[in-house]
Amino acid sequence: MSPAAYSRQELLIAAVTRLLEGCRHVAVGASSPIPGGAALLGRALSGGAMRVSVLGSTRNNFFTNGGVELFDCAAQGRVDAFFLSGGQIDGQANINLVGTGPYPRSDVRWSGSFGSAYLYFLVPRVILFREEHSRRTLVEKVDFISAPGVSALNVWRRGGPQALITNLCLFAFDKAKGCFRLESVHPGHTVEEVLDQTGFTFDRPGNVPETPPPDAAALALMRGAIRAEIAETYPRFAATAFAAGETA
Amino acid sequence: MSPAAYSRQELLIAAVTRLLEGCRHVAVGASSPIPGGAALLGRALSGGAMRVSVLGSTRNNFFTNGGVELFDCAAQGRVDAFFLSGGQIDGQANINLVGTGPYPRSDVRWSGSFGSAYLYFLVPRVILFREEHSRRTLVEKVDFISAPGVSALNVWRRGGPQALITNLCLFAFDKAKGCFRLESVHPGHTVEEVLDQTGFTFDRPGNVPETPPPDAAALALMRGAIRAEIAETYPRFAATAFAAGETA
Amino acid sequence: MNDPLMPSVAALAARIPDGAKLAVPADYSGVAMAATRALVARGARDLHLVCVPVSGLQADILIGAGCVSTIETAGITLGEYGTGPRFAQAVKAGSLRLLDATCPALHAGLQAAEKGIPFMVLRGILGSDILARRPDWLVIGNPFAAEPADDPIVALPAIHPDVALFHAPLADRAGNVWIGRRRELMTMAHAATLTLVTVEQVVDKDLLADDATAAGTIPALYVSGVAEAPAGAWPLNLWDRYEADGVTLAAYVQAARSDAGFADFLARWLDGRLKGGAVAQAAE
Amino acid sequence: MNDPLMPSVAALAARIPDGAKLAVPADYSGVAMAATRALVARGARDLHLVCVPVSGLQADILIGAGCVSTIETAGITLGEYGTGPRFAQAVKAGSLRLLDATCPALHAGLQAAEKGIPFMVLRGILGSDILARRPDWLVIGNPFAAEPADDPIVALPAIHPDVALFHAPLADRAGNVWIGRRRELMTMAHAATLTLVTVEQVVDKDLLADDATAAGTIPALYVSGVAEAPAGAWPLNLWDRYEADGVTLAAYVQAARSDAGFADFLARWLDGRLKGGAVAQAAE
Repeated sequence: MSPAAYSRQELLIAAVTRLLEGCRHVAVGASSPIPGGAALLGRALSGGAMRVSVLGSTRNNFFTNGGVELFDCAAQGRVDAFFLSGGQIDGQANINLVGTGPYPRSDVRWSGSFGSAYLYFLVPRVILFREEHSRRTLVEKVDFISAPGVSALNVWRRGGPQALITNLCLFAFDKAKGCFRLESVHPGHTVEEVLDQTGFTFDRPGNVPETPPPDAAALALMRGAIRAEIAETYPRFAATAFAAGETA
Repeated sequence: MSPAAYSRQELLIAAVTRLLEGCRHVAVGASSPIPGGAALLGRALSGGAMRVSVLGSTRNNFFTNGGVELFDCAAQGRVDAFFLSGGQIDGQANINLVGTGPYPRSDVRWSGSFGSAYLYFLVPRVILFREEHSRRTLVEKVDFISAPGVSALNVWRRGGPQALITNLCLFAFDKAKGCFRLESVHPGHTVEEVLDQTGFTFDRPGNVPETPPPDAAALALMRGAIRAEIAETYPRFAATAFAAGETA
Repeated sequence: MNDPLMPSVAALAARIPDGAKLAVPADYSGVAMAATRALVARGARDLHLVCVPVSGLQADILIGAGCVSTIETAGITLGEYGTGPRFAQAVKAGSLRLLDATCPALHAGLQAAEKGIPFMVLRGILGSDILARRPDWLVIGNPFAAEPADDPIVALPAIHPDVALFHAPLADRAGNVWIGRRRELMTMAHAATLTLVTVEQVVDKDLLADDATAAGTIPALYVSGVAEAPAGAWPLNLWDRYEADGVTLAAYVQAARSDAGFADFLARWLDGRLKGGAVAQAAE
Repeated sequence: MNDPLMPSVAALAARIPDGAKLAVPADYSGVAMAATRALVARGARDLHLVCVPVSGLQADILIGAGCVSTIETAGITLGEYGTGPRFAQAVKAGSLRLLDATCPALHAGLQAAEKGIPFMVLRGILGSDILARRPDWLVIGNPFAAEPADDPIVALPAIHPDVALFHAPLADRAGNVWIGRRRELMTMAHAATLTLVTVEQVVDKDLLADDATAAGTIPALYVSGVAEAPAGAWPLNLWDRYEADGVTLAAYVQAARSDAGFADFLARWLDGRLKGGAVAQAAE
């Protein structure tokens, strides 16, 4: 398979899917087509053993107790993985969904923290997902902590950041050290590029591997069933994200 | 109208109905045909302005949030009156629904406290209803306080006992003094009989009035619409409690 | 849930281990009596029964059969027949650990578990001997009062049942269970580790696909097992689906007044000699 | 409720006083946009908007029109169009009191009001700047921990809205409102003093009479007023009943980037020049 045989989105979906292995229930928030695609792919690869809730979907959302149910469900320990993003993400995995500059009169105001301050503590595997990889998004210290990456030892915390995936690379989060470690760099990009574009310091091995490309089975699923499923919630994404037909 | 023109149950229903005047919402618990009849009569007399929930009824129970809703509804201040009873009731309006003798190995064990320990605090007008009027039921001090009649000043309490009605008489409860006052004695009974059969001390005026009998309008309603409605939940009661046909 | 349709009610009941904290609904709310029979038949022991918020026939039989060591309830009532006779007998004998409660406290404890929080507060209850006898319930100062110490409020710990067991009209083949407006069954399922359900009927349609049925449906995510048990609440009623079997209930109350009478009733119930009316016939 | 069928949406909206604490649902959950138009038209002022748990178009328009002084929310989002432009502008101008929250905290605050308790605790949130900026939220020691001081937990005060306002598909003539699985609308109605609802249609049947519809119905006890407003959520969607009007939403986002553009949009919306697709036509 040539490097051009899959799209950027397909690479990211495949990489995220690997992070979900073994999950019984993955929930995906609003405006998250790539995480949503990854969850649906994970479900397909699991033979249906993995449940997926896609918020904003009717078909893939089985909640019947209103808006509180996702949060209660997570608190019950019934959500194994969730995705968060941030206008800013810093080296301690703090995320900022509120805005830049001094609070409350933010220079740039974003939508708000949504459920992040809660789910970050309750869901065992939280995957940070931010396509734009720049010193603007990956900062040394966020201007506002919507949800903290690490907590004091006496703070009850079941979950937290597991990984951060961007257009350039995949970081794993080391909870004990409280910092990111570069796990792999996506094909076509370099460690130097990552260093150049990242505003926080991070650990890295001497030899950083390349993010594995999606295999043929994953590509076939993505371009078939997954594309059709994801079109329900993200029709525009479904129409453009997949490299049509080139499954092998 | 002769004294025999109405049944004992009709007298009690009419007396309880008078205690419900002005209520927007009256809830009635399980196994309470006379309170249930009184609430339904109150609704009829109010021209429908009074809402009535009869637990155990399908037609007169509009709750849709499960067993917790009655309690939440009361906590929201949406239940104006409720009925409680007791295997024992004492002079401070403490009620005992648990049993006689030492707890936990009660000599006689009753069903249990149900919602009494809660609703007694939350519902403004709680009407104690106990047909048997004897030194066995109306005692100086209950063996187990399922729900206390009075509370310390710093205890949050919106509601509490308003009255106690028995086969012999009607007591009002004086919250400031924390004791009952004899309000009226039912036709055919005497103050001496009440004194003789009551295990607790109570206040009484020099001249104790007679409990007014049901008027013709109330009797007509009871023997018509109310009997039919109450038959849904208490068919046996509906068949025997009303003095058929003698409406004037 | 890999296999929502268990081969039998007995296999479903077998998933309730001895010693389990078992949550069951009130007699009016959908009681899994067929599964209860299986529990008694297998000789379940040491159950901690959590009644949501009261029980009746089910608890009384389980107590009489020696399956229960602890009961947490706001009441045990057989309706117009009064207190459960086996319950009263066990209380008098001191053979049962009693956790007397009040209805909203049981709901609040389950809701706390549903929300994954350690406790929930409730007004009222103060000054009751229920509270005095529950060292596991605390009185705290309301932190939002001007003087917290001067505004005492009861804090109820979360109730985490190992198993919730109930009976409902319908489930679908994915394991979604329709409970209509009996919302406490949903809270139980959210709060419990394992939720086992018997149903009148398993249907082919997807209960979540239609907004109308979805509103009253527990998603399969919370359901660990479903067994088909027609007339599975007999001799109790299933909401307004079928009436309680008054003849059998009256016979029970009469029999359960004595050890011998209860033993005889139990034997006849277990071996199938005891049969109800039309509804119970349908179950055969 | 004496007169559930108000003569007009405007009369319904007139029952929301200036200064009210007004609870509204998320854009996906049934937003009373027709009633919002009436609120703006009458020049409502000083509203304290409680978003359950987020808002979008409705909040942004109310803010832009100067109706809002305080906003309590976990987010203001127009979906793929991002943050509400008028919200962001007001934040920058400092003209809005911000009570930034997180979704489950808003739900918990309403549930506390529903239960009539002063507060509810939640895990998480600790160490967030949301908490740092909410002096009305407290951190207490978990009284059930071995060392309460060593197990901090966030306590959220009850949120008591003066008014809950939303849009639903159906109500009946008694004032019962069908909300299907959008259960947060029921919590809002339980928590609020006044609940005002617009519906697509008022139907003649009793929504509580049938177990199927009853499961998803708010009883009239909690409903203070109902007005019929076909396409009343336009240009937002009503669940899967009708789609959002993407053309109008895109036009809004474009216009609302500037004061003048917003004023022009508002004028056209208020005087009825702005019309949507088929759904909005049906509303005329």
